[in-house]
Amino acid sequence: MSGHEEQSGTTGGYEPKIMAFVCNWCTYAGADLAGTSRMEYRPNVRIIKLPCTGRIDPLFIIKAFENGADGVLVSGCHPGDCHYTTGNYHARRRWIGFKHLMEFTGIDMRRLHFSWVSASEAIKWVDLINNVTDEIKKLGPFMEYRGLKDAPPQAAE
Amino acid sequence: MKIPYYPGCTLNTVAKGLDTSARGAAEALGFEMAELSQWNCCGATFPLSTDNVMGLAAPAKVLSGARKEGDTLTTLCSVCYNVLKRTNKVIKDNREKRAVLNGFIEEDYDGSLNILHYLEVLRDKVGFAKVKEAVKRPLKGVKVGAYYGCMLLRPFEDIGIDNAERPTIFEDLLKALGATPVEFPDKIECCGAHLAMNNEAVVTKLSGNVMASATGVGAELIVTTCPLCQYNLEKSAPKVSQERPGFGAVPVVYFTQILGLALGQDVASLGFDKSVIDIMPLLKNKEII
Amino acid sequence: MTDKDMEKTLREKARELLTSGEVKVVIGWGWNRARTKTTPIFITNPDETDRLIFNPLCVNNLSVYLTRKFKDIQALGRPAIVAKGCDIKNIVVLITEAQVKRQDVFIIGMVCEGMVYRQELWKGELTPEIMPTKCHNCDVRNPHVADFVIGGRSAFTPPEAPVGMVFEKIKALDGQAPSERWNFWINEFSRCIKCYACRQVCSLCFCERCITEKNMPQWIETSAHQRGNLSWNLTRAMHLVGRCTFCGECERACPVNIPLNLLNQKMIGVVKDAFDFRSGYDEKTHPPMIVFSPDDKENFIK
Amino acid sequence: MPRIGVFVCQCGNNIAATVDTKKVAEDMAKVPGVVYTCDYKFMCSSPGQEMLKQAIKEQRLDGIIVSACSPHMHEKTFRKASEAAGINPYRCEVTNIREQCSWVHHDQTKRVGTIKSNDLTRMTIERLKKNSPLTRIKIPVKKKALVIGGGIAGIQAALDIAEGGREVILVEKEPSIGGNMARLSETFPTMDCSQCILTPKMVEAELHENIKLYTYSEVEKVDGYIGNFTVQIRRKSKYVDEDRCTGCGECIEKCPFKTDSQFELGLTKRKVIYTPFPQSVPNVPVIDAPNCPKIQKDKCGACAIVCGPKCIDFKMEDKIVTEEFGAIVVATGYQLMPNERFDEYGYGRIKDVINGMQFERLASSSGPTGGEIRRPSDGKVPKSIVFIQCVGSRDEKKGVSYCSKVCCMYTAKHTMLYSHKVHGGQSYVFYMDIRSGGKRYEEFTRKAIEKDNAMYLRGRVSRVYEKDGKVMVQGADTLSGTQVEIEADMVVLATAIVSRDGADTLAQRLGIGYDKYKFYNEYHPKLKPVETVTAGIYLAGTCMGPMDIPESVAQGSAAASKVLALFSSDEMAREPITSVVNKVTCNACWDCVTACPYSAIERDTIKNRQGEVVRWVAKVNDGVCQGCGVCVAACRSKSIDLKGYTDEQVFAAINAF
Repeated sequence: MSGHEEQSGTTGGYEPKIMAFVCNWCTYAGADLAGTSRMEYRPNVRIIKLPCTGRIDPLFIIKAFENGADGVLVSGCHPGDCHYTTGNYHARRRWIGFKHLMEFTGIDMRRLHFSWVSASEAIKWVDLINNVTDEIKKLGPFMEYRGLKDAPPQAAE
Repeated sequence: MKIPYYPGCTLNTVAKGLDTSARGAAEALGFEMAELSQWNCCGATFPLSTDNVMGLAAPAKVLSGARKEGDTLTTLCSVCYNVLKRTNKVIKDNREKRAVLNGFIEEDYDGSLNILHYLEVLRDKVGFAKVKEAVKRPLKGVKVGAYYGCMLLRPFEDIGIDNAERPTIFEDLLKALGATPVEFPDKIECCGAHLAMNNEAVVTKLSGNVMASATGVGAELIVTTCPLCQYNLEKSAPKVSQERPGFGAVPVVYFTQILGLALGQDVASLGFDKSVIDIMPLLKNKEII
Repeated sequence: MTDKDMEKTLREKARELLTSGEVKVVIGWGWNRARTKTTPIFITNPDETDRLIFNPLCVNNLSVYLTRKFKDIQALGRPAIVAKGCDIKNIVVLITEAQVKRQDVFIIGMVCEGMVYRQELWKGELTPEIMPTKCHNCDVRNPHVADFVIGGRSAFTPPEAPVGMVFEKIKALDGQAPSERWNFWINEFSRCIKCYACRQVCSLCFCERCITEKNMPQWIETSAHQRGNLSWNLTRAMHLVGRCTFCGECERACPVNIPLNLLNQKMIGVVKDAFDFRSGYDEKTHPPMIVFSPDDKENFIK
Repeated sequence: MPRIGVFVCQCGNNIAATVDTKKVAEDMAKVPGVVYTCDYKFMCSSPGQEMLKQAIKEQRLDGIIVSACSPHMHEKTFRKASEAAGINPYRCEVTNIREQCSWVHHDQTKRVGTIKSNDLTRMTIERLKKNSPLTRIKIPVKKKALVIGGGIAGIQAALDIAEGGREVILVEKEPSIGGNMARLSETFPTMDCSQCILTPKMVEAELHENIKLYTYSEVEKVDGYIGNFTVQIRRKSKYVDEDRCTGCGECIEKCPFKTDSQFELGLTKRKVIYTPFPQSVPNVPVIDAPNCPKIQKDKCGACAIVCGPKCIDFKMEDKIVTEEFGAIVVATGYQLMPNERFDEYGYGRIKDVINGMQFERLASSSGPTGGEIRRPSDGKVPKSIVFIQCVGSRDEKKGVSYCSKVCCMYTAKHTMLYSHKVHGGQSYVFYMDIRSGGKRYEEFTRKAIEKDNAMYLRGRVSRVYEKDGKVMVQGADTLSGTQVEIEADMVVLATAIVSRDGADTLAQRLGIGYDKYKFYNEYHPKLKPVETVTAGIYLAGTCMGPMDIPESVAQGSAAASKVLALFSSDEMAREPITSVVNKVTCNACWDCVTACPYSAIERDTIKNRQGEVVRWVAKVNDGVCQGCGVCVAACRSKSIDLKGYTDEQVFAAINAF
């Protein structure tokens, strides 16, 4: 059982579960900087560190939703700043495709966020997490997706 | 071959010679200048401010009309050519302005016309070699200054008729007609253009530079594609003669006029009579007529 | 040229190719036993080429038989494939993705004026009403890559803005609220029985091992519940982004009529708008999802 | 079942103030596979590390989780400690509960921090269960360097590497090393003569026991990776045996045929058998085969007759040599933009319009005029001369958008040289801005204006044309707001510096990046200015963009120091975070090959026992792979995976969410 429900229990209200896929060199370091600068932000995000946004398979995002994420955030180095020179350009291409696909499928785009956060942009990271958390909090749990697991398949027409 | 043709206002009035001689030459070369069934003034200047879409409405109207009559459009006047070609490029490349213009003129034009100057038609569609074959009255021994002016060449990324700094299309035609083109430095300089309206002194100076530059290297005749250039040069000639000792004015005619001449057309039909400086003595002297 | 004439030329060409040994097998269409439907046939004997046919019922995209999924066919030797322009687009992608070498396949291109998916509507005359969306917008009725073309030149030019049911439905969906689209798709996907017919019929689903068969880790849940159905269909759509040519075979093969064309055509539009790329026309250009431009435009990455 | 130990760090009060570390340790003990947990004040301290080592031994742990600060801080520390205690360092993972939990949530209740720490630690535990032991990649290093380009940057790099005791092969395309600098007259701002400072370096390079010169040679093919490059070099036929030639010059003397000299930029002629300039290194002539009647039509042969040591061989052919290197320095330099693109300036049409490099030759005492400024058309000394700056530079429409950086300085130098050599002459300079940033540079340009009477006109030139033996220059003087026309005897264009023809081809051979102007890209413009994205390949000089001599030399030395650092050990160790291909399921679609930013993936074959190719598969070159994982996400059949960040690891972490 995940800690989120417990967390909700203490604060009284609903607390969303947010998963973040970030690159090691920019966004992860930016999030570290927020820490060393003792900034404060919402505690709802769980980070998975990857070497580069180019490593992020769209399936990760689908899998996160399947595991009960109410929102997913993907973040890496700004275009031109990739540690691996072009990994984020590859990522951006995939995201352009994937974002349209998710949108067309009817996923509420307020639940899926993409951003560039550099190693120095701690403030941007903090604002991003706060805004995303607040937005998803308003939306409530992603019941549409969570509900899919238990629904039986319909008979073929 | 039938090419939709936009004459423009000037060619209907003071520059009638440019129009008639071009049509005659076309006929002799085996193609037809099919005047658009309906047309209006091109606006005569391409707006200098980039957000002046209103200034593009008149040429856009011409273009949308022309598209209904074919996929190419030819014109003779350098100014018309400049305005139409640049407007067409705006419509083609700028989706926003295209929408505004189409909304205003109530058409649905996409910029797909190919705008050709008459010189381009001769070079690319007819071919100078074929022009050469058709010459009946070679302009042997006539030293001609080919005066391009600015509208035919610039801005070069929009117009692209030839190398803007070192064009040769005009000279190539003259060679085909048997004439001897002379290279003069001011051949792509401005004649003073619309300043003729309010600052004649500038026009006298600039047109004087052009003519003096041409005659300085031995030109006996100046040819132009542009009614405004032709007007400014001829008009300035007497004053230039006064101001510059040793300057002798030479005739200034349209390229289509000497094209018609070379192709053997009736001299009386070419409109030389409209010129201020008579070309006849030169032609007689060179035993062309 | 009538279908009969084309058939005649096709049979002659096939015989010539097989007799000379230039190819070892001709992949084409033939009649089923009842002569009500067409079916893929594989001719290896020059005397049997008369079994080859061509008419508006030859809907199958035979390019799938060039892939590694059909090792037994690959084992026969150099193939000639009878292909319509739309099928050739898939062959072009296969060449780009190094699954087929251009010189290793002989393409017999068939000029095509449209196909009929539901043979019950076929009364011997091809009318626009019975043609699928892809045929109405086809710009490859004259085969664009072929070693030998059969048929008189088609004068058809596709409309500037695409027309047809698929495009109308995409437009309608685009205009809906996300929740409406979600309900629409969940309802459609709920019928999915994970039979993978869409994958089997698709020549671009040529993977040696499909991701759905990978179980360490098991990315896609194999049981046919709604969550697994969604991830399967999304993953397949994502894998086809920038590659799908809208041949329509997946939707035609789907036993439960999931409108996969909507999904794939939507993404074709996205790729066209975002990267100015159309799949299946140029074997030299890499599919857009594995390359990039530093100038790629988006407005959602904050 | 794994035996995992979880160590929760209090970090003094840094973590403990917001996270109940004791509770985290207790909770984690309940996770399957975890056999030992504890919390401690400072895990990174010596006692903390000892505790960890001891627990590994006592509890027979096979995996370690340290929930503490960011892995960027102490991942290395804990991995090292784990290794010391006998478990694979990649079986140790760090959970970040300080920077990304306690420090950013101190406004929350301790319960929230504890819950988040629990979640994060549990995700790491699940991930760790899927961690395979990995071994660092060791790559042997071949301690020999290749320097491509024998200009000043390449010479400097070669000399520094050689001085460091390592072997170098210096490859130069032309018959002599020296590059563009050999053409220059004097150099700004000190005005010492270019030849005088360059020639000793050229000779030193020739004589150095660690340097081998391959002049008249080009790089044909590059394979391999850092420490282990295999390079094919084409040694073009000189038709002269280099080893036996004494450099007496008799052959040049006797050769009856002449052709335009490339070194003198067409300002004079040279013989068909030639050295580019008198101080050439090596001082061995080459035969210009296309222009040699003996080679073309078997007529003449005078050179061979007079050659004492008989070292001329008209049948000599190009040789391809293959050499192995550990590192490569690319210093291929620049060229000037073809002036013919600027018709308004009349270059190529008007004889007395020349470019800056041609002026260098006119001003050079070893040049075609012996250092006298004489104009090409009739040899007259120009009484008035116009210099036009930014010809092609800072001109997005017709040229390049960048600034060529050295032209302001050399034009000022030209005006000085002119005023010293032509007394009473007047020089004019049309400029856009005078850019003279650099040590003693501003003083230098001021001197040209104030002492040497150069007339600087801020504005562009619209047209250059000939009139009565003069070169007329029309332009604008924007400071006085007037149009000016200058009757000049000669015009010098400060033409833009551009990349060399073929720069892109070489870059593709080397697998390094270049910009839209085909200048080579450094790894990082500030912090890695001489490295490229391809490990083991370094850059120096103007192949990266316009720069002056001191910068080129500094870069040559910088690249050399990188090479020497690499050569300082026999092997280099690398993190084993590289991709690996599942050969059974690979489709050979080569999407990964296309997507890889490092060209680290190759096309490989699987053969049967008869040696026939059964199928093609992708193969990752561990030496080149940098571990970004772009290929993994690109692979549809999931046939490629990234060690250290495998699908299984990520999947496990997501599932534990």
